[in-house]
Amino acid sequence: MIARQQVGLATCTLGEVKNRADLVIFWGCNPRESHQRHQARYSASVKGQFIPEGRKGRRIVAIDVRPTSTTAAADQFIQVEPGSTFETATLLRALVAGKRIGIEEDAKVGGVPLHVWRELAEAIKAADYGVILFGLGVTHDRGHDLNVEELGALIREVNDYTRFYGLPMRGHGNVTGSNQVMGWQTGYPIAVNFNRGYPRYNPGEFSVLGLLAREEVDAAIIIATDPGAHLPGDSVAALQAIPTIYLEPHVNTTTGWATVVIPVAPAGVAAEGTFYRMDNVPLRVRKLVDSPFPSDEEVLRSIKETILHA
Amino acid sequence: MLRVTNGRVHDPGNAVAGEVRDVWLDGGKVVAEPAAEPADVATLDAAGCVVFPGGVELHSHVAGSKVNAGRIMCPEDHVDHYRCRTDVTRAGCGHTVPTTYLTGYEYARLGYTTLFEAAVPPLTARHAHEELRDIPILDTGCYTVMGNNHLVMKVLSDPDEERRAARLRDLVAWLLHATRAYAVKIVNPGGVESWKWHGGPVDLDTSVPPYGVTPRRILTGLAAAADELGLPHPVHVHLNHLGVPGNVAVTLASMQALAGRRAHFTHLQFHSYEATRSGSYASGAPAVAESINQHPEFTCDVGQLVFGPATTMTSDAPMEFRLHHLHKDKWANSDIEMESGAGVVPMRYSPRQLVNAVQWCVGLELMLLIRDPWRVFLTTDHPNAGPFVAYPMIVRLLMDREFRREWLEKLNPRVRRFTTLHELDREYTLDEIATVTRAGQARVLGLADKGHLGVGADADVAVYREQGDRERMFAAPAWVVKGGEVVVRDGEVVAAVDGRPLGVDLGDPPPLAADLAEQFESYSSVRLANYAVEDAYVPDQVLIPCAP
Amino acid sequence: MVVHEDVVCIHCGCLCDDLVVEVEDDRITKVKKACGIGRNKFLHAQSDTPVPSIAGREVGVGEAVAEAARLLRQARNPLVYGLSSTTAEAQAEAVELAELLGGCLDNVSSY
Amino acid sequence: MRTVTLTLKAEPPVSAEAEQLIPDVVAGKTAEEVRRLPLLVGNRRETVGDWFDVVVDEAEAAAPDLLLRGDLVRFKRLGEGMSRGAMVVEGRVGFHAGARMSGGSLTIAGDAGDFLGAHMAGGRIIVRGDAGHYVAAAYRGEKTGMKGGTIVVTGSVGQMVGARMRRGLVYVQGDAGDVAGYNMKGGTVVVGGAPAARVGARMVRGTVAVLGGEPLELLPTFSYACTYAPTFWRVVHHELARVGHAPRVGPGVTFRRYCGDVNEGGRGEVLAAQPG
Repeated sequence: MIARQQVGLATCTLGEVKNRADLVIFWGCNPRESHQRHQARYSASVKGQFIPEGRKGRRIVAIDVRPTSTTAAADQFIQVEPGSTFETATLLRALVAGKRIGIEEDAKVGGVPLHVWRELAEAIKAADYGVILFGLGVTHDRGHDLNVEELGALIREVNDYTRFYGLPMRGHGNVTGSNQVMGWQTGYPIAVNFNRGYPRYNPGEFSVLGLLAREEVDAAIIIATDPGAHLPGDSVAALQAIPTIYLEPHVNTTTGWATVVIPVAPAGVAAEGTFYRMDNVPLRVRKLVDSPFPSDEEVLRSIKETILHA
Repeated sequence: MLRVTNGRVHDPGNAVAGEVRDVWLDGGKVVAEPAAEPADVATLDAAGCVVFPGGVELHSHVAGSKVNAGRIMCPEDHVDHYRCRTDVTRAGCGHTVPTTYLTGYEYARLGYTTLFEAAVPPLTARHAHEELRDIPILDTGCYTVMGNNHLVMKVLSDPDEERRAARLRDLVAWLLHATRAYAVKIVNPGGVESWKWHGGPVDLDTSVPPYGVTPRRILTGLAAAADELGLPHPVHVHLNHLGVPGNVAVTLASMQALAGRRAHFTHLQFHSYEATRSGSYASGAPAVAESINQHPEFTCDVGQLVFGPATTMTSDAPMEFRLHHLHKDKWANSDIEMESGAGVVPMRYSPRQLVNAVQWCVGLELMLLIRDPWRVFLTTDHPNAGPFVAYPMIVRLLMDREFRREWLEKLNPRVRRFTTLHELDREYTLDEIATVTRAGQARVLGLADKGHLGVGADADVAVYREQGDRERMFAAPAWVVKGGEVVVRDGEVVAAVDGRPLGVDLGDPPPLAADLAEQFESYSSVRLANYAVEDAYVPDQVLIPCAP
Repeated sequence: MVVHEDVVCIHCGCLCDDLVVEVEDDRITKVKKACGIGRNKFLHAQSDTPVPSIAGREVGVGEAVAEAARLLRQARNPLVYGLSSTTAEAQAEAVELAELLGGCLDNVSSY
Repeated sequence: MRTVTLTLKAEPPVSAEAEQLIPDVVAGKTAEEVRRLPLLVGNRRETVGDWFDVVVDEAEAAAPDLLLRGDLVRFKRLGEGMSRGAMVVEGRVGFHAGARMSGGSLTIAGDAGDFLGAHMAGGRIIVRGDAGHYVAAAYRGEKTGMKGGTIVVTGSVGQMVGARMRRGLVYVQGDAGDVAGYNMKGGTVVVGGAPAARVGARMVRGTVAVLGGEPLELLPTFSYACTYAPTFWRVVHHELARVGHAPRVGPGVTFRRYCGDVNEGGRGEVLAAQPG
């Protein structure tokens, strides 16, 4: 998210991956575990309009710090050292553009011999339509958003030779939607502060980890996310020290300690609305059954109205 | 009931040119003057003011995936441009890409009450409607991009002319209905698909993979389909080679190809460049204006350049990639499967830059050389050529040739060699301004109830205090009335009513043809059943009738 | 029994939209085509429901909402956070709530 | 010489924004006027007097125009945008201290938070302690960070010191975190100790001088160029000596020079001081 504010991101929808991608690089992600139908629907075995052979029509490369079922199923597995995403992407940029580099031919980058990266750079340029699908192994590696910024720069520069795109492997249901909605209503996808009555933005300053670490907030309302599963322990401890309101359809560790627990109808099961896919394609999720409880939308509106009329 | 009294009314649609008369509003409509003074009447005393119909914006980028990509990509655009929450308004920020709420307030504060988002790919149409719903005050609609759509190109590849036309008509109706859109948009026909194949820019007769159809066939086919369906608005065309010196050739050739059909050519400024011998920019405005003058079936909007920051965003992905190479700054791109693409690149236009100075002149030349104000409209292709908040300044440029001269002095002096603006003396009248900012747009959009103040028109009115400085005059209306309610007073939003979504009444269009449905199910990443936008996204959509 | 076709899965960012979900007596009984995690998500969607509570004391939803409003209004810098598994419509409400409160707003993609 | 002295009464429960507390604003004001200045504490509009004891008195010539006392770690934007005068904080400060500053001097006797001197255009900041991430950096989305002035941090700094800076001088006497000099367009960052990984990443122009010696964790897009004793270092040394923080490495020292980042044109340099 932050990275695209510096270099932007060249991307495409998943159907383009399916129909056109002849080179797919899974970088720091393991869709076979975390996004189980991704490869079959969009990115590997699926038959596309211009990749009629499906899996055989694509070259699949996996870059990761450890072997996984995704790396095992790839045509090539490049096992890198943790903390080397930035170096690797930097090197690939130079190799793709044919720039002079400052290391010897027998050197390793990210624990991988230079010639392997040279071959990958050539494969990237030779592809007709390549994509990098990147996951937490990139965004949570040393460097965080700078890794994405550097990958973004690589992707951009490869477009001087061929079509080449990057897609983040976004996790939970509608996290993409939260970026979109915040984007059109506040101008910023994350980390917004309204203390002055208008939106201000500064990740690190106004994002959840920093706010909790510095004890800058004195109450919290958490919606449709389990902080126990997402946040580090000291952040959870900081939440436990302040009044915390929790909207959640299921019992979990957080419902055990939150100051106020409000059960809600699960979205896409007992409440309808819009979800955004990882490639920003919006789809309508449905109400299949009734719930005894209101939806998140209804609860939030009630809270808002209670405050407005107080 | 509301009475706007004592104002000089400029209602070109009803041939009212500055006469002092009352305008009566009731039930969201303009009504005839009641026989007896009604008991419950509120009065706006517009003495010393001009009374216009509410403004109509027919080409702007305000909602949807690429606009939001622009917002998210450019926090630096928002930092110094913000509005706090008030009792009646939401907070917001952004200059060239404001948030949805701020977009609505800022348009309303200029006297606009109707707004169209100009380019929506079907796959992300829900997103566009979600944002349009969050644009307050204005009635809104959007256009569906079709010029690189696989189903469209597949149908057009049919050698049987009659079958091709019939199938395309059905497909266009189905796509418009599925996306709940208002009009057919064509963006760089064939050029976006070509880019996905590493192809270069396409000319009118370039065969575009994978279906081998030409931009000519895409243009003429879709224009005919729009005509035959009787859509209220004709095809809305962004031509090939946007922004490239020498593109006047493809512009004129495309007009030739469409001659005899209704067509709207958008942001024509970007398509009216001659090439100098060194390959740089010179004005092609006289030739393009002449072509528009000769073809009463054509309309256009100008896409006037505004000096300062802009954010370019279009479905014309290859054009954005080219722009990105000018500065090597941020670039966002999104190829959209089977349909389209999108690109976003931030820009800054400078009067000292010869190219920008030429572009600035070309826009004004078009506005001044096209004789019929009913067929040329004021736009900035917001935010591509600049933000819409510059409209009052552009109005002054059109109405005040001294002001134009002052500005010409500030430009790169070499611009005189490449443009004719300094030779043009025409000054727009208030009536002509009312035409190029609302009446003409409403007419070409087929919105019978918009852009005029006759009985039965929507009660959308903008009242401006007469001032010699037309920029100040149009920057802060005394009142803006939307649907009979005062929403702006002295340039500030005082009530944020909800606008209504606008669509076209296609009845129940035939389902997607079996072969196209099969193609869709095979190659789209979503099921056909989940493709069409549901009613929930366009609550109480106002459907404008078609006249096939 | 009602069979819902082409249902959009809510589990991960893939939003697979070809699920078949069978519902009997307002209970989801069968989920086809989903991955293992997605299927579980639907099958367990209606179980393990928490009760509305304030400081561990069971209350009605209305009372919980009132207490939530009171706590948030009192705060000098309340945080609105999460939003990963809910609808855009709910997310929009959360944005307005943060704006109204003059607090902070963040989602799970900031780290 | 008049000095406005503010002494913190109690730490606010959430962070406060104190961009009003600069010599430009308080100069010439009475104590009562200073007390009435607005202070945003979380979402509440309060006043300086709610949180500080305010004294305005005549002081010796060397005294600052504005003196703040107490642990101000919860106060953001101290010294932001100041253009003149001398401001001293006796204690820690929060984020954005001295950001967008264009003149005068800001002295912090304590640690500083992130974005110290971000977008700074002129003047001088001395921190007797550590500073956080993004010292002298650009805010999100912006192309250019610090454009002028001098920043000295006697302790260590976090990541991204000097990120996207164009002109000016930053001297960190201790160590620097990852990506020091990130995407610099010009100016100088001096690291007295050792920088962590990726020093100079995406540098376009400018200099990162490392006094703590090698080895450096350089990116593959940096190449060794030469070993030399640059005159430029004499100028930097002289300037740092002038503000009372002469580096222990002398003005005539030799450096190994590495050029990069070749992905951005390769006109930046990372210098590593040689022992002896």
